[in-house]
Amino acid sequence: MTKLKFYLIILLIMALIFGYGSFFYPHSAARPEGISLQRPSKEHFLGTDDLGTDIFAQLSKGFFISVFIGITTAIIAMFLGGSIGMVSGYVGGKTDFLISFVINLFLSLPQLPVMIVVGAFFGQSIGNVIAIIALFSWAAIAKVVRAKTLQIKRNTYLHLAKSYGASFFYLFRKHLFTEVFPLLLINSLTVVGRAILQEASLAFLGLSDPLTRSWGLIINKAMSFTGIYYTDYWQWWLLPPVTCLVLTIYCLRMIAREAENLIIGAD
Amino acid sequence: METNNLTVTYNNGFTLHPLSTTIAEGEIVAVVGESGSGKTTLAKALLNLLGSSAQVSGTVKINGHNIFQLPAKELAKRRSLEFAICLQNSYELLNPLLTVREQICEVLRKAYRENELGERLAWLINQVDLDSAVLTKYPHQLSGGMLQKINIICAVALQPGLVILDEPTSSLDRSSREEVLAFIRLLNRQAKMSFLIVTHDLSIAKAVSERIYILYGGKLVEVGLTDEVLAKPRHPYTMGLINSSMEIHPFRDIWGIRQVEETAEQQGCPFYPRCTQSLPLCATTMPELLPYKQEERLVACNRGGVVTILQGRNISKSYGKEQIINNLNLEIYAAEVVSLVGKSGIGKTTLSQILAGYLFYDTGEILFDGKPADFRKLHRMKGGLQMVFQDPHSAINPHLSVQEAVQEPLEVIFKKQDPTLIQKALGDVGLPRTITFLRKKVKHLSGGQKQRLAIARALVMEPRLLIADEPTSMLDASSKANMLRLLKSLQNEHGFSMLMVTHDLSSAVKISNRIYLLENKDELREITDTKEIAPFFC
Amino acid sequence: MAKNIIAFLMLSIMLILAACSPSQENVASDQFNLSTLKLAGGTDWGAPNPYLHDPRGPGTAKMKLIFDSLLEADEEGDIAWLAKDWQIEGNVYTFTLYENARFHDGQPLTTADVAFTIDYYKQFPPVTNYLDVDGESIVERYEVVDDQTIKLIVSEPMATTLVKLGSFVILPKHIWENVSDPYNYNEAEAFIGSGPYKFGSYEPATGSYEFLANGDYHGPKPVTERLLFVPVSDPLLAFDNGEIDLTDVPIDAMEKYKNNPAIGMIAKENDMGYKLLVNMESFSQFKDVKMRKALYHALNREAIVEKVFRGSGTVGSAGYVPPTNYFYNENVLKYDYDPTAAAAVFADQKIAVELLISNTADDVKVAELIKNDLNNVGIEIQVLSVDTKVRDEKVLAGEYEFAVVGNGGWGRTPDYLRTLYSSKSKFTGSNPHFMGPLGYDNELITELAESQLLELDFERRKEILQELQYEISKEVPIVVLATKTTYVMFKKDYYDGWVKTYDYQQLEQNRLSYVEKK
Amino acid sequence: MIINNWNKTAYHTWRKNKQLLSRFIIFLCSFLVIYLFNFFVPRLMPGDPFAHNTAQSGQDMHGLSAEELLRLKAYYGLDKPVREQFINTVKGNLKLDFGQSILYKKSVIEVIMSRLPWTVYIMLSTLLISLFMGLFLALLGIGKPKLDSYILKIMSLLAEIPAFLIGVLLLFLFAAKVSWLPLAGNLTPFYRHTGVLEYLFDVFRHSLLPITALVLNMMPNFYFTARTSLQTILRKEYVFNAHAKGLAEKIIHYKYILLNALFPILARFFLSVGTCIGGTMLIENVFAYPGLGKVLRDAVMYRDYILIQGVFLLSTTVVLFSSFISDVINLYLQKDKLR
Repeated sequence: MTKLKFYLIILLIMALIFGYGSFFYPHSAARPEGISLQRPSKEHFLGTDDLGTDIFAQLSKGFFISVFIGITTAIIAMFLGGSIGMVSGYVGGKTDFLISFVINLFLSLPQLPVMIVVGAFFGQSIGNVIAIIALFSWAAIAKVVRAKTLQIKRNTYLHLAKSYGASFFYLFRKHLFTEVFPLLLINSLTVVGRAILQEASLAFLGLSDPLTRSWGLIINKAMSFTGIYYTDYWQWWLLPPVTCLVLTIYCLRMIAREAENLIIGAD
Repeated sequence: METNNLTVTYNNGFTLHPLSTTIAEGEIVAVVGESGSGKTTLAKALLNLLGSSAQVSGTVKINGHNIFQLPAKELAKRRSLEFAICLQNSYELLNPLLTVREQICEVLRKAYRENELGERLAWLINQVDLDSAVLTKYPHQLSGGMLQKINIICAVALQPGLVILDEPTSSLDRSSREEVLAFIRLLNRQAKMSFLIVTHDLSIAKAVSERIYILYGGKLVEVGLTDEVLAKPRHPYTMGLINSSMEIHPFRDIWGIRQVEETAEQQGCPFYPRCTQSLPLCATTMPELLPYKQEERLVACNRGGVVTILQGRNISKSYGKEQIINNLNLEIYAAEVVSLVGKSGIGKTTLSQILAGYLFYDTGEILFDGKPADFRKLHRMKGGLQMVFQDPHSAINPHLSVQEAVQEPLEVIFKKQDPTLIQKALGDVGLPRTITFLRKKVKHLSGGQKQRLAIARALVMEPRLLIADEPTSMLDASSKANMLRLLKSLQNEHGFSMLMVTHDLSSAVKISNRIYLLENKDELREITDTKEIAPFFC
Repeated sequence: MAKNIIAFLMLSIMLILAACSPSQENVASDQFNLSTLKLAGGTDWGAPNPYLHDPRGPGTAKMKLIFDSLLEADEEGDIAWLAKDWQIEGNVYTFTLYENARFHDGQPLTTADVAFTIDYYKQFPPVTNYLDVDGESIVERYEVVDDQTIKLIVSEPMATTLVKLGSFVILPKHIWENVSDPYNYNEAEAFIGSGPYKFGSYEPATGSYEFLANGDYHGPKPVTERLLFVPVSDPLLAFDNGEIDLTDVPIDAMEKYKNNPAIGMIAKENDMGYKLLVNMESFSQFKDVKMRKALYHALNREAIVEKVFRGSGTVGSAGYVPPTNYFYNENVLKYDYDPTAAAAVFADQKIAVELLISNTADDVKVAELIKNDLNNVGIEIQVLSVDTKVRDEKVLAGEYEFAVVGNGGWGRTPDYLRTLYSSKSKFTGSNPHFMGPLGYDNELITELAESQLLELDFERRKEILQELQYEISKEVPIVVLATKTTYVMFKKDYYDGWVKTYDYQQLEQNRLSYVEKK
Repeated sequence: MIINNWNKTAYHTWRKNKQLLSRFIIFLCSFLVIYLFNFFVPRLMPGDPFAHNTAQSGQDMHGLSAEELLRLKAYYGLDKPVREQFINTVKGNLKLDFGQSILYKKSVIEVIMSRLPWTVYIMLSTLLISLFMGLFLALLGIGKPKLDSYILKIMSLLAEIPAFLIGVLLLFLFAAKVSWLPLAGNLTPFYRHTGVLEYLFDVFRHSLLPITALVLNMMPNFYFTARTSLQTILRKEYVFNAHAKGLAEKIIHYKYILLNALFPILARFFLSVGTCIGGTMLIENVFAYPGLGKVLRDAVMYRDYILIQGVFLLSTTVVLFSSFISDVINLYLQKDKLR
């Protein structure tokens, strides 16, 4: 339990720091006031980017946007993938056939062009971004959950419970949930990381306003700055967002792993 | 094989207490015990297979090498060659992705060259009557029984000196079980292979083993020749185990050893909580495995084994000139039901009343708990001796209320009435415990109720020996069955011994552990094997 | 089990370290100054022949290394190349070729080849067809005087006619006369030209090209025996590693190279620029010039140069043509950054606009600055960033309110003023030089823009263009934001013969950079 | 007693074939839908291949006149109504003619065939090395809990680092410092290789960086699968039984532990072909490696519909086929649970 708290605390600290950054920090994340590409100083904690906008402010605003996008996408993908996977694994027969056909379809869809097409037609909003990323992530989760449900279904205790006339919801709550949930949790968490990064590429494809301050965008802008590696700008423009990103996702993954151990106990 | 105080302690607290034994070459030993008694742990520990989950100490020498000092490679080389184990059967004992042939040949290759494999393999599989088509199959395609046979073949393939079989027959049907046992006997005779067979089924031990180890709670409680131990168990647990094994007593109503909820960990004899002849001493001291009298037997019990509660030596009695019983001998051990049967009028009641101390005897000697019986004290003490008479009507004063009748002995001896004891006694015998019933006069009770009341009165004194004279003769068939069941359950529950006099052999067989037949006034013998009893039934 | 895996790994690492890289020996070649000259390649610009090369700059330049045209241009103006000299009388252009001009297979190059090429281009138009204006060839007919001289009679002489006649490349008649489908013809003969370099090899997958020096070339001697275009992951790293000899240098990395004596730098001044297009059909209030001037005042264009171009470039001239251009008119009107004046104009208008931009990095930065500036003066901006292709299509179709467009070619002769501002010529082509102001027409500007094309006299044409710029700076139909200067660096001691032309900034696409200077 | 087992196994094989058949039908239907999808998605993408990309500085263009546009469209068959285009494409594809690429002015097959070997080389070696390393690290961790948790932490950290970052980091940290390590391309340009060995070695040297980047990206999830499946196998009784039989350590490792752990890992191997395609394309662009990734990026940039169709058809078929194989392996794997 202590390990779980440890990672939660890290996330909390980050949220506090970035909370300060978004509300109390004097510089705005949108307007470029400072001199461009300034070194981190007392005034600008993490220096400024090429347009002169303060990076720490951008990171703070980005934290909430990116984490929001990442987690909502993961939750949608988790529910969608989880329920579809479980139903198809549990019900079997025709529905299973149909659903695995859809899963296969989504797994092999080429992501890039579809995103461009959707970007061109649906216009800009965070909702679209989340919808598209979730669209491509639920299938992988569904496949894993379906395989697991099939495995569980073979146990006699399920047939027994069924013979007592247990409804699907009872079975779900009592038998399926404990075994499927940790698997679902871990797979959904990988979606968080991917979603944050994909949001950036989607923003560039016109799916969301490229001037927002999500982490993915900051990283993308820093990466596309021609001289980034020859000068030492990368130390305060590229390094912080990447470390924050990797740290956040790593914490989320560890929380999932600890939660898994707690739920099913050390086997 | 030779073990010297082999001890195993698991980190979850279970311990296999120090144990030193030897298995000679060509000897078949059975290890019997309930599940959780540590018999599988013993089997694995003997071959150093316990790995990191347990701390193992002591030495085990096989063919002179202490297998705990052998380097891993050397030990691995000797496995299957000098000693082998066949683990408890499960569907996952064989590699799912290799054919049966491959998995047997794997072992054979340790000693045979490629060209000899086929012939050896053929011999092995038809020993256990398996079709050669099995060889090409994968484990998941075979039934439990067939897997079991294959596992056994793997263990005995290279005819190692010692083979440990863990529950070899558990998932086999009758005919395959016979085949396996025959195969074991064949190997034992032909190849001088010694076997250690771990089982919970006494009939297997009886069928094939020469010596038997009885294991309880990680402690070796009794060791001896199989036939002798089964006939005359010396340790309370062994007796309880044998009494409750259907294979040995096909006709008897089977009662297990009494169950007691788990008590906290204690150092003393593991069997203490369920032992019927336990002393406070047993709770603290761990009994040693000591030889039992002169017999070729070892017993680990603080009281030296099963206690003989009552011993009657050459008792004779005559009314005037007429000799009733002449020079009879009889023994009653602790926590067993003995029946005394015989034609009516042959002197059964007389003998029972003599033994119960209600009738003087001319010559002979009666010992209670090894000491000459002081009947006066025995009738007035708890843990003494009580008697239930044949005719309930005369045994209880009809004018007393139920409560007065039951508490009479307490009132007289201990000068106090203890309503809870009364309630419990009545509850035990299945009589109502309401206030109205307690006040009811005895004369209003039926014959069955009176008899139950008599028993309640006897049990209030928590006797160590209860002698019941024809307790069911006055009862109709259904209350007779209930009475017999009641007596047996009370005996099993409280752990006292009971001598039941009856002329009805069928009820005797149903509930008693041993039966004495009084053929005539000077001939009293014990009927043991079922053949004699059978004619009375079929 | 794990032990023998580790052993295997150690073995493979040893293998790598043991082998040293097969470095190319850089032996100096006796005949030419350099043995190899390496430039950044990596993109596949098509096979270097008139029918297969990619229409954009690098593709055409590679083709022109192998195929010669009649004329070429240097810093001052047009110079002789295949044609020794040329006369113009009315609509008759006479060219006399060098006698010793030869194709790579030894065949002499004569006016017969020139004639054949003109006819062949009529039948099969090449990828960049200089001879074509609005669908038909500008050469009405030609007269072959003798092997060296040929008269080309033009239907309507214009200022650009000489450059066009001088630019089309000559095909060897003896090869192409029996080629029926030039678009799929890529045998070895298809790459026989008469230029200073012969075709070496072309690897489309890696976008690498190899050109070999043409020993007996009639014109100036090639400078290097092998000219290579090699794939590069990061140009600067490759330059440091010596994999390439010339590369663009980002402004921020300039300090590192500026004071290094061995490194030479040349600027491509203001060759690439950004402009803000206003759709006056849907926003008619911007038809009023006062509103457009207010836009100029509202935008801090100096910040764009500072922050987006990292200080290397100039604020856009209201006359569109950048200051470093040969035809620039200094006294065009200037509009400085005056947000309060602009705010006064827009104060009560409550304008809300969607700004269309492409999703490249610089475009997004420019958009961000513009958004902030216009928000300050009271114009609400919603940025729509789309794929570059989508932006071009929307602008050409007029589906935009404001749009930011950036493109190259501002350093050329400003005929693009005609295709942008003349009501007759704008929107006739598909590239940004045709994206004029939508919903705005001006008689005087259109008349001036069209007349400069027909003006044959160089000086007179320059005056018209400068007057045109002045008129444009008065009317400001397009808000010119800023132009960018990029720098190119090369190893001075290895080779520093890089030259630009009066009309084209890209020195690595200029044939003269690869031949010895007179 | 033996007889009833035979029909039991017959029943199992029948049921397995039925599942196999249904998996195959899913594969076919998905392929058809993907084929349709492949045809329409590029055409739905706004922007047309003949309008030129304008933004790069220094590349001015001569505009294509209107009727030149028409001629080009006719040449590529894009002027006909969409329905007709579809029929022609289907007819063409059946004859394995995938049309002419607009960007490269060559047949799509030719473009793909020239680039495919490089992409396949990168992908296959990455998949194999990641599988090998993942398994090796999982094996290393068995039985040494401290080391195992240490490796687990590193791997989960590595799994989080985005793919493009690994590529760039490798490029700038290693390539800049280690001079003999080539930065880009698949071969030393225009170098006359004397022997085949030297050619192969040159290919190897150039592919070192891209493959390392991809392996660092793919290895974690192989490691996780290998670790879980190894740990379940180790707890199985037949491994204990093998030790009890005194079989040689080598036999136990390979024929008992590895053989049984291999199937779930193989299933994961085929499943991750899909993700690997995405990763390879990214890395090809970072290291200018001439694979299908670069082709696809340019094709999408210039809306070369025909080439996009060809490349996507190939990649989706590969992904579909590999997920089909992984299903088959999973089915085959269930043999020990069919009781």
